[in-house]
Amino acid sequence: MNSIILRVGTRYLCGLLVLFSLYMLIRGHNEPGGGFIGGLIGSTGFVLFALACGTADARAALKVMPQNIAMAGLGIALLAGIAAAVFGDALFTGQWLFINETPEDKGIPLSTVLVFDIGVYLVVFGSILSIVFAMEEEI
Amino acid sequence: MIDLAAAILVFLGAAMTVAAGVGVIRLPDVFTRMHAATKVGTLGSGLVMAGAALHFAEPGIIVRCVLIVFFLLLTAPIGAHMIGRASLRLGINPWTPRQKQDSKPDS
Amino acid sequence: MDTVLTLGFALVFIGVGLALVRLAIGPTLPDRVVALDQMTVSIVAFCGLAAIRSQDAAFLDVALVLALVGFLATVALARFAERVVIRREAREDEEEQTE
Amino acid sequence: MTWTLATPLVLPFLTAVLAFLARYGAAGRWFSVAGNAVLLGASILLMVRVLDQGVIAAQMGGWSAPFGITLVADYLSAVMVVITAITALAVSVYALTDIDERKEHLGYHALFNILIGGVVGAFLTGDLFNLYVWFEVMLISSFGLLILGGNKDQIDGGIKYVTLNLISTILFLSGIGLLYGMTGTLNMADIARTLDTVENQGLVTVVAMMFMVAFGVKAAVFPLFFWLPAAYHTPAFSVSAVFAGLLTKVGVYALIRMFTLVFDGDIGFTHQILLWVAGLTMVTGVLGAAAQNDIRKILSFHIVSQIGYMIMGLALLTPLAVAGAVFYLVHHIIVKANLFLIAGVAERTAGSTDLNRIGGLYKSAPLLACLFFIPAFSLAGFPPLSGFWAKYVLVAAAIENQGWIIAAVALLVGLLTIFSMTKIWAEAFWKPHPEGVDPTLNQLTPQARRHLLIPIAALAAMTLVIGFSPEPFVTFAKDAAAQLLDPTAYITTVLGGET
Amino acid sequence: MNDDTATATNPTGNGLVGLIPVGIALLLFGWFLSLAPAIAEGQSLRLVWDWVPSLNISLSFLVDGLSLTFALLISGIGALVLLYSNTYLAGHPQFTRFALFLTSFMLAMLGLVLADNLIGLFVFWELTTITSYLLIGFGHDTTKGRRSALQALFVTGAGALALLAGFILLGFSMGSFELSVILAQADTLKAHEMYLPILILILAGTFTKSAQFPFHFWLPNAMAAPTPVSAFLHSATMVKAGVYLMARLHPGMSGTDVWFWTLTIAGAFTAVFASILALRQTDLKQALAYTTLMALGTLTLFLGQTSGYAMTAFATFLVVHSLYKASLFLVVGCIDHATGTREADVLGGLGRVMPVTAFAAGLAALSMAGFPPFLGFIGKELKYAGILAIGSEPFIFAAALLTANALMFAVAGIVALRPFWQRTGIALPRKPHEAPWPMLAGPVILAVLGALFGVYPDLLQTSLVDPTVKSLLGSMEDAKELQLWAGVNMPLILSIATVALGAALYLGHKRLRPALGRLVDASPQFDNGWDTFLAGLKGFAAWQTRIIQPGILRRYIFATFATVLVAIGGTMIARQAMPALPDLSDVTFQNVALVVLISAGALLTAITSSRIAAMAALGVVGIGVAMIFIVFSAPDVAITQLLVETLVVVLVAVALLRLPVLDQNGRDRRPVDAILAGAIGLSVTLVLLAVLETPLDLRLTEYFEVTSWPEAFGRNIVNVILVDFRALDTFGEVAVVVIAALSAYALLRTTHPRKDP
Amino acid sequence: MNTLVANIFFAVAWMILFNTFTWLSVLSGLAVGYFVLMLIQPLAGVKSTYFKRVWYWIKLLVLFNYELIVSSIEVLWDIFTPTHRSNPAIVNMPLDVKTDAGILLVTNLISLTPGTLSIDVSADRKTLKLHVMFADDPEAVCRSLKEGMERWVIDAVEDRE
Amino acid sequence: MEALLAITIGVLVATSVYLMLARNVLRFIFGLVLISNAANLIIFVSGRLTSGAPPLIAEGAEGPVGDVANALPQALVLTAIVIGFGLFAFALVLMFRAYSTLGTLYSDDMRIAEPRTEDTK
Ligand code: NA
Ligand code: NA
Repeated sequence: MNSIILRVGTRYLCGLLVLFSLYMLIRGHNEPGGGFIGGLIGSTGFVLFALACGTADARAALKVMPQNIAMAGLGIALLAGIAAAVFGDALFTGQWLFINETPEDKGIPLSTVLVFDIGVYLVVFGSILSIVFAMEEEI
Repeated sequence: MIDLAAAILVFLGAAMTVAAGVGVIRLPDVFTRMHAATKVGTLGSGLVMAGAALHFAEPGIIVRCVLIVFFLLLTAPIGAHMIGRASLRLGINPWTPRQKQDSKPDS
Repeated sequence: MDTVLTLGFALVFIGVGLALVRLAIGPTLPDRVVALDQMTVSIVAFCGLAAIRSQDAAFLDVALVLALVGFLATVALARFAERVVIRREAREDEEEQTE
Repeated sequence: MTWTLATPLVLPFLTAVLAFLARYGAAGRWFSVAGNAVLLGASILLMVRVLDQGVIAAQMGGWSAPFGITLVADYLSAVMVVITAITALAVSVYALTDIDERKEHLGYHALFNILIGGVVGAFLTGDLFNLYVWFEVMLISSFGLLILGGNKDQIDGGIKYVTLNLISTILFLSGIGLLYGMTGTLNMADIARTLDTVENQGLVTVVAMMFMVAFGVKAAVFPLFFWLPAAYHTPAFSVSAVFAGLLTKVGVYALIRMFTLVFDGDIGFTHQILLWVAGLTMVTGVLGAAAQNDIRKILSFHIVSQIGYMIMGLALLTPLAVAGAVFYLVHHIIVKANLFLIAGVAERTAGSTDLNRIGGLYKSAPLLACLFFIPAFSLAGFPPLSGFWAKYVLVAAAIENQGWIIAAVALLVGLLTIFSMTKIWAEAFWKPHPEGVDPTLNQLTPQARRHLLIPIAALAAMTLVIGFSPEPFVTFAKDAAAQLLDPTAYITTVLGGET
Repeated sequence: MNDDTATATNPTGNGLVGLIPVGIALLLFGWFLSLAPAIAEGQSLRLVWDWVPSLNISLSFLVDGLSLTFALLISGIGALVLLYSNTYLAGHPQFTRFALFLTSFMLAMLGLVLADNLIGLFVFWELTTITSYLLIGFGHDTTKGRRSALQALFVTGAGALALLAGFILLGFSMGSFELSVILAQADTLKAHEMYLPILILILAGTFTKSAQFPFHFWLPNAMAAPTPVSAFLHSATMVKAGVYLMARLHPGMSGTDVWFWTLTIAGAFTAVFASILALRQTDLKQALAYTTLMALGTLTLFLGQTSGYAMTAFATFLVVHSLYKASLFLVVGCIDHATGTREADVLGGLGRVMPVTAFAAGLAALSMAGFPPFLGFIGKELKYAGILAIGSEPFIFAAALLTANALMFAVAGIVALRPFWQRTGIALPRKPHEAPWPMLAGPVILAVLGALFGVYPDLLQTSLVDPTVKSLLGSMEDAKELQLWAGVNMPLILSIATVALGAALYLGHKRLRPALGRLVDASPQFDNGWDTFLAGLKGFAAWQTRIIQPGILRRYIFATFATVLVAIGGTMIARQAMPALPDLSDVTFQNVALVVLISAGALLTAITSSRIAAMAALGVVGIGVAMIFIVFSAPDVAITQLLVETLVVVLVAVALLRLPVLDQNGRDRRPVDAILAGAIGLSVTLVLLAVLETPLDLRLTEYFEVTSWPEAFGRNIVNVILVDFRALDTFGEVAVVVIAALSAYALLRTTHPRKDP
Repeated sequence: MNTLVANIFFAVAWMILFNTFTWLSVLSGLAVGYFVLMLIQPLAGVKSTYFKRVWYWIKLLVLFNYELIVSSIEVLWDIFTPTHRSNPAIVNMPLDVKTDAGILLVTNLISLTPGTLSIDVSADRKTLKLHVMFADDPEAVCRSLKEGMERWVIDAVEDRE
Repeated sequence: MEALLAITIGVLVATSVYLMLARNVLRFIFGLVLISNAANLIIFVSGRLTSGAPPLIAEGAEGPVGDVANALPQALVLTAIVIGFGLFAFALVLMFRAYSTLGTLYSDDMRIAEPRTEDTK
């Protein structure tokens, strides 16, 4: 796609979309967002990349095969669920660690739930890209 | 006072949306319709967002509204450019008042 | 404000409805894409109205996402239109025809 | 306790991830074998626990029922998980030779193991929406497995398979929505408890019928089975085997579960319909098989026919009948998967599965003939093989219930089953090969022979074991039926004593 | 034409593989023999092994007179036949299988006759069916061999299924599957409302197995099996399984009108019919096969009765027939083996070359023809005595029996005399030679036994006949004495008439054949009927499959949706689940606008012939649905919906580049589809309206609202549900997404696309 | 770019000093940082364009919004009046702007200004194809765009002294 | 409003069934998208509708204030949308591949897996 305008726009938008997707991912537990939405937005960034600059460039920018990203995401989500076993809890029981916890404020939360959401993000991201890239390469 | 300003902005924005719609219907060819859709529409949404920003008047929300408008301003012209380019390549010539132009239907 | 909101919703719907009419009647592919694009942008306004009415900024997040990715569909469709031409030039015997 | 239930569900996914990430080496396929071996161990552990304690349940995420998702295993679930693991292990060994590297690189092992994960999930979940999710997991991985290879017939069959199954999926999803709208809950035990209080019981029946149709498509009953004969003969043999053995049975399982636990309020209507469905499924399936001339197509239609038997057990809804359905499920999975695996060896040695183009296997490959004979005649219901007991219990249940017509149909269909099993036997095994070649097993490398024949022999041995010593299996099936027909224990266990 | 030609004449046969089965058979025979004295004294032996107690199925075995008689015949003849086949099939590449099948068959047959549990008996019954299928199909290289095997399996298999139903019904009706328990309550059984169905079902099984008219046609075809198999299965043992079962059930079920008439008529008709057909045959084996049918008919005929004469006749003829018929089959095998043919018109003058064979044949044939002092004579006398004891119309049945016996006399001559004495002058395919001793042992021993028992009938009477009659009638007193000379009585006169008629038939059989042929051709052709049946079955199956499974996706989808409609709409009407008229008072302009937008988009998608319009209209629906999510407070869902909608459009836009326009042939209007679609839509609306009438219990949601922040540390309840409360769902869902991607990727990468034009 | 980073750094420092993290503190921090940087400009050797460019950006935004609103009315007029007053044409405009960001900015801004729409940039980046709604005098339109929008963009984003 | 939406869902179902019954499998795909929307709406409506109150807990609060929308159906619909997208993507790729492999989008002409009976005879 030899549109200069689109290519240049993509250069900014792609990064913006990925950044925005991470933002949606992190805040998802408290505000609209989360792994699905984040992953969908993140993938649109690279979809745009692929539409504007071709899949070869998009794949090169991504470095890892999208299928592997997706499958690794599944693995991460699974591990987040299995992690509960270490604490003697049932599968997918959230494990929380609050950094800087004070009586008024819980501080910065780190949790297997967030890890799970990251896994979801990667799955959605990788899956959509593997479909779109493969499809793109067919035409 | 702020509420009134917000209401006016919102109303104008919504009206712009209708105007864009009317433009898309009434204007004679795809290029002119694009003018209406991309710009009048964007302006409309922008005004609504401005109204919302005024209405909430919280920094977080204002930033969000600004971002929305910014994103719209960033993406809408790119989309319009793509449509326009495609129209030209499809062989659609701009409508001119002098000669009546046949629009080719799509596939 | 409530009156304005009610009116605003009505106006946005009218705008979307008009776009829908253009989308239905075409006649060219880019016409329909323009209509869809106009709808997308209208929904951003719609989200703003919803946010004001519900006093909840959560709907602005919808608008935010839409503002950022909505044009992707337009780009894809426009590119489709363009490619149809390129492919037609490349292969005259291909059955791709504009109707 | 919670991990006894969760482990069989988690393992296939772990296996899938590892096998996928290692798909470019030999490790991938061995991950699959090892993972399924461990799965078998875990499922046996689960079975032991269930035999010990009756119904067991675990609340995922630590959220008590009905708020979180509950995993629950009664006898039926446990045995289905064990059989799933057995089939999975057998097929993963068989796949060592059957699946080429190209398919492995495209993720065969991941697709396969996630399919197994979906199947296990469907058997273990006590939550209706979660059941939907596992159905989707199975469905979409089966799509992938079905078309892996991309031959024309795969694509064509795939379209029919995909379209019809999607319709069923949507129907299932809508049904869940409606059921939620009536009961406000998704936990199956909770739904069962709440549904009795719904005022509009006619509406409950309507929704029950929606589920019947949705699961009916999955289970491939009349008149919803079209996708099965259209597609099951097209993929790789490993895939056919696991489809034939497991997939439709998940539909049957879901029907049994829903129509014993949840939809037991209008038996006179729903189960009468099921009985009609059962009879018509048996007959149309077996006649379809009689019209075919390809081993896999014959076997595919027979799946349909035999689903009818299982539905018949559910429809009659007596302890003996439901026990028959459970027994039939177990027997059928082992036998049917094995027959498809054997068809694969037949194709490798004799060159085709088209009966007009092969032959001579009895003479040149007596071992294969013997291994075919056992499941084939078991399927045809000859004693003392497993299929006889399955059919016996069902027919006995029908007769006990004075269901003369359905008993007669079941017996007659048994006869026609003999007809098509012997057709395969006569054409592929007895008849000389039309091209005069001797299709021996020696054409395969020793390694291939090991990979292909060990699972077949193991499954055949199981058929024999069930056949010769059916008592523990029948007792088990009866106990399972008792649990199904009186779900009190199920409901109290799931809801943690709160009723 | 025989398909089982021996490939070698090495008398040592196949070594150990061939001899072990003989040893097994002999051991069993010896054991049964050792039981005989005790049984003869009226004892019985019962062994029980609980097999499937939860289904009341045991492997219980009962050795009484009846079963012991059969067991001795089976194991004794079995030993001889196994010895015989070891030579007959010496060096055959599939001999091991053959020996295995034959031994298995023998064991199954023993199990059948000894079983005291209905289901146990059935298991062995079916085992004989399978093994006989494999044995008949020994000549599997030919279409005929395969056809015969299937025919036998199918006919007996069909009967077996009826039998199974009968057994189950019997077991449930009597409260036990143990035969001894059931038969002890004969009066209850006969008075039971299920007596008739039970009887019909069981007789269906026995008649097919024992090849009674009209199920007889499979037996002559089963002669495709190697001759020892025919000798063993199709004359001495398996075909008698049906007879055995009728005998076994005789104490419990006989004595009713149905029993009497059914068995008597079927038996008599089969006997006459079969013997006429037998005379017509030129293939020795075929001729014997039809005489076997005649014997089975006769045995059935007797079992219809309840008199002591009839029972004695049954027991005696059972043994007689087994001895001479097995012997004769083996003789035919020897002839075949030696000359390469079994054609009666070709064979002749073999007596000098094959003296021992001729000797055995002669003895057996004389017994078969019913000459004194052979056992056959006694058997025949008893038969006439038995028939005359029939309660009604004895003379009709006596006449039938006379005809059958006379024909049998003639056939005995044709089979056993002519090949040895009368030369035909036609060259034989092979230079004949005497058979080796292992092949002669069987026919000679069996034939000699026939003579021996004739001379010493007491031996048979005390050891087998009396105990058998006791099993049938409950006491030995009713048994009639076996004697060569009972004075001049009606049976003797009938015997003389038999010989005279038989001799006449023998002398005139060549002239009779064409007439018989015409007669037979004019009667229904059951063997052709089989072909017609099979073709009909296949045709019907193909027809129904074409209708149900036409391979056209649209019909499948239509049928599926039609089922959906019937299931939803039909049930709504049948179960009166209709909703009340909905309350639309709270509807606002905004709501209506949304609904109109979505509906318009949907309709546009459905009717447009422009794929781009369709795609854009889909986008409209997606946007409209997203607006619903916005209006009704679901921002997460709305965002997801919009994102997915965008990706849908992107994917379709990519895919469409390679796809053709929607309708090359203009729009297709489909009113029927539209009606179906509309009806389904209406049903869904109605169901949904009805559901919305029921109050919604919100306790799950309330729990989530209360715990979301305090326990799950999240303020977006939807997200907390997704990643915590119902994380397992989400996990499954992401697995779906991964797999969808892998599948789509695989689909795009494995296939070899159509070459560009 | 370094100056921008420095400015942000000052803003953050400002906020840490006040230990407040409101939007007001961000804005004030940025403003204070800007002035501080401008004051210490000779010391740090900061390029002077940064300070100018901030003003160009502000000018760009203001002028653009003015253009947007004013010419919107023109289009709206055409939409709602029964006859189409417009005289559209495709116009080729030579491009002076060089950088990617500049091209994007110019084309986007031109597009957002009602009455003109960027259709395409030629492969050599020298020509911009425009659709102009009121193209009674294409030359005049080009000229006004070049002197207006393009000039402002060049000033704002490109280092050209 | 629930009732009105029920009618809309009926329209969606009807149009999608009509589309799915078409000869061209591409229409099936369109129908699939529509009917997925319908199913999602069924779940959504079954959880009843609440306007203008998303299920979010304000900062500082322990739970949502006032009546907020039913969160559970939203989570289910979100799940269903993503699953639906996966299914749609696969189905689309399948039809795409079908055209390049079988050379047609007309299901009546797709007779490879189940050839006409006269072809097999
Ligand atoms: Na209930
Ligand atoms: Na219940």
